[in-house]
Amino acid sequence: MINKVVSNAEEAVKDIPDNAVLMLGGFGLCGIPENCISALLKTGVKGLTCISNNAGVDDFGIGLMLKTRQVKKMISSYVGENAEFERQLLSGELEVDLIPQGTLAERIRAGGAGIPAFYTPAGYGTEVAEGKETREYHGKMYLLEQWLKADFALVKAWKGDTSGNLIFKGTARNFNPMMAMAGKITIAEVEELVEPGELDPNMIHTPGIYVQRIFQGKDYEKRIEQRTTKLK
Amino acid sequence: MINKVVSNAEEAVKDIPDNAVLMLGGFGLCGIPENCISALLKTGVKGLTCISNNAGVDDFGIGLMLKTRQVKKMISSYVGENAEFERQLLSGELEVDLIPQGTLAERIRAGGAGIPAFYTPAGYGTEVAEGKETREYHGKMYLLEQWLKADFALVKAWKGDTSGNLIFKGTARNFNPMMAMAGKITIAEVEELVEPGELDPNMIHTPGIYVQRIFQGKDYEKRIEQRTTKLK
Amino acid sequence: MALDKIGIAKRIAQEVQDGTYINLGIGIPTLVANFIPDNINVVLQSENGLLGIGPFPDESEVDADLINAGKQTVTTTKGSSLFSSAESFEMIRGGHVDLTILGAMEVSENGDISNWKIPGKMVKGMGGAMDLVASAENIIVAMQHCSRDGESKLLSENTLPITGLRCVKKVVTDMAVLDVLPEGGFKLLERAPGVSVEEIKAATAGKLIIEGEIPEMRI
Amino acid sequence: MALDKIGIAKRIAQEVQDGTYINLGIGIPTLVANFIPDNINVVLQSENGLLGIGPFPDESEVDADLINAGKQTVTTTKGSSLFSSAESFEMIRGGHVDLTILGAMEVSENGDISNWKIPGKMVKGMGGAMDLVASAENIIVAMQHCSRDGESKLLSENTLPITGLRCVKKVVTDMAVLDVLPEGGFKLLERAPGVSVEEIKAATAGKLIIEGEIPEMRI
Repeated sequence: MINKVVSNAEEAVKDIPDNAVLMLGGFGLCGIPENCISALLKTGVKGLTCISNNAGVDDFGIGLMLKTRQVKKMISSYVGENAEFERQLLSGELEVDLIPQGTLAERIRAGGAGIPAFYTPAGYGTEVAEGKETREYHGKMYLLEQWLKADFALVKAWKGDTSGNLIFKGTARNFNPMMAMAGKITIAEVEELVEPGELDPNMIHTPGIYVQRIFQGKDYEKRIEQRTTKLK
Repeated sequence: MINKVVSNAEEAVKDIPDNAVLMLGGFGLCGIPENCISALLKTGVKGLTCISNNAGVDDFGIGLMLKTRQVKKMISSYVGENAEFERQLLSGELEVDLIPQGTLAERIRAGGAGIPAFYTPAGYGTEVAEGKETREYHGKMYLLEQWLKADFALVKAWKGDTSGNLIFKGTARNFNPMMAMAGKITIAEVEELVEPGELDPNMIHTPGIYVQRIFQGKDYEKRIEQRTTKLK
Repeated sequence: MALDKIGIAKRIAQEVQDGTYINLGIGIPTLVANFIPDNINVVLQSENGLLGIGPFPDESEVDADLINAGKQTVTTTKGSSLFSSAESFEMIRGGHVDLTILGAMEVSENGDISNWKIPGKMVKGMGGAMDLVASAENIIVAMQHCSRDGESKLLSENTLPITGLRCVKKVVTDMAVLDVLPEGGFKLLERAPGVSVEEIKAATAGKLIIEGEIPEMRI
Repeated sequence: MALDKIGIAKRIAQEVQDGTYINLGIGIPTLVANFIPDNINVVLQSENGLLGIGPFPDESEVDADLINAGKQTVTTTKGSSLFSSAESFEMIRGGHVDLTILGAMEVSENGDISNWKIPGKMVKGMGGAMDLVASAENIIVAMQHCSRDGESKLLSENTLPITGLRCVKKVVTDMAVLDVLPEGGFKLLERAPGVSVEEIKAATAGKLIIEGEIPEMRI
């Protein structure tokens, strides 16, 4: 097996240059690459294009990178929980591509899977369709959408082995597996790093072939946006 | 949870009509729906279109249905191991669409995933491309390929629960997960049928939503085509 | 008296059929889960990647790695499965989810829906809504009949950016239950308790079709 | 003396670089795995759905549910992963596999390859070969220099149905190692032990480029 281990987040992201295109896993604050984001705040890299379903919240996740103005452009599906994101969007300070969530997921998967374009029904008849080819199949209208790729994909997994195999936990899986596929360099941070052979080959979510760098993260906060519990 | 259990293979396939389009999981003889194939030999249904990567061997798997002339058309990627298949193909007795394996897998996945068409590089410049649209993306030529769906998908899993969740074993997974997605009615036969809650939700390969009928199979032969062992 | 959110959710719960897979949007739709009768077996899908959403957790069960599409902590149930967001939308786009219930800012008499943006003022983003409304066979909208300013949200034609065309099959509001007819028009099916047909007429800007006696909802 | 299959496999093994992912076709390519030096770390992909092919099993380890693309029983190694055939071709099509080694019936001086059909006589089917040759950055063909009838298999233009256009980068035969040049032509790099340049010339129907001394292979 091929060893992909780097020592920590700083080591993993140090060569990410200004104006790079990044993918960052996570849905809301669930399953985001916390350690990599912290490291990017330290390197101070600028002009980033960030592909991520959300942009964190004002004081956590990608929201922190919006505050420091390291992000030039966001490609996302939902702004909802982030006032600073919405403000920068409405004021035009931040370039934003809003993409339907399923189309975003599929475009990323297509980037990883060598499918340059595909038809999807999402967004037909809406402003998302502007400038896009449409076609009818079986009596229904579809849009032609193209793949998305990234210079670096930053993903967060639950467990990983030194050869890059990843297992996610719960709904923290979300966009991480597709992004791992679509990154030219994929950096995986994991809560628990183990030796090859310790993970069941039949239960790997992301095969190691997609991961170029892996490290065991630390001090995970795993902040919860909407802590909701049973009514007593 | 929704209970999908039927009593056995005969019950599961009894309403498959003449001229139905079927998908059958498996790669070679690995992971094929043995029980369903046996039951189809008994019902004697005719004029079938079978979508399956291979067609078994002369005396096992889909090969048995070729002998009984129940199959009108095969949609496959490889004929290699089946002399009767190759004979019927060359003599014109059997209609055959040969499709690159990755395109076959992706077309089936597309059928399940609501993607009516996509671009792939496989087969460009070959007879597979005849009559198909081509387009250049990023300096490379691609073919436009369309989804595949089936009236019935017959899949074989290792473990399943009564709500249709499936786990495959080893390389017996192969085409089974995509076919489960692309069948209007998906019938799953499993080696071990358990109650909901017994399988780890994080380790399900095929979510139950794709499965309409499930039963515990019996008398699995699991024949090996190329028994190859270490040189002593 | 017009229904509150709970009332709307209760009424929509009556539309839920046994043995189906359902996607519930954020807000009122999420509440529907609480009112599905015990003898109705359904599986709830969360588009971030969960099939089989369980009840909210006890304090001790709270898991940051297990949330619904509204970012609320949830649990799994027996028979749940977890998957990526790409796989989640395979299910949605592929037509495997039987029913989608979601909120809206506007619905037109043709079944067009708007729910993601007010130009210059507010952008939430479409999230999974555009995929859901472009894919689901059966779509029910849960919303207030009028905006806070008293403007009707059931229109001839939407004024806000569209989320999806000709997709809404039924609308349940605080005032009424209405079918959206394939040929266009809101067909009034039921009134909220104490709400008159005249009040509904006044609150509906789009084409309203009223045939015979309109019964009160039974909740 | 021309190489046997083992010899071809041994020579190709020298092309394998450390830290790469490799897909080996059926036949001679499968044999290559046996000759990769211990200090070279590679991962072998099997397109039916396995990354990290291990050695053939002991009798006691034989598992019908674990085969390679040639339908042979295999094992996993530490760090292996299993997946569906769709996921397998995501890897292949997405360019994640670094090197593909496969057999051929014909290769043209432009790098076209034919290996799946002889019209009217034989149809094996393309299996995964069309996806592999359309996707991989680096493709090495392992084959006999001539057919059993003595006809050259290195041609100006292929006579058999094409598997992929302009994709083969290198050919290793029983007689020679040749690069396929981007501008067209087989550039002779090495001779099999005891095989002369004249013999290779005579056995090569396509454009053959010979510059300077051609060394013997070291195997």
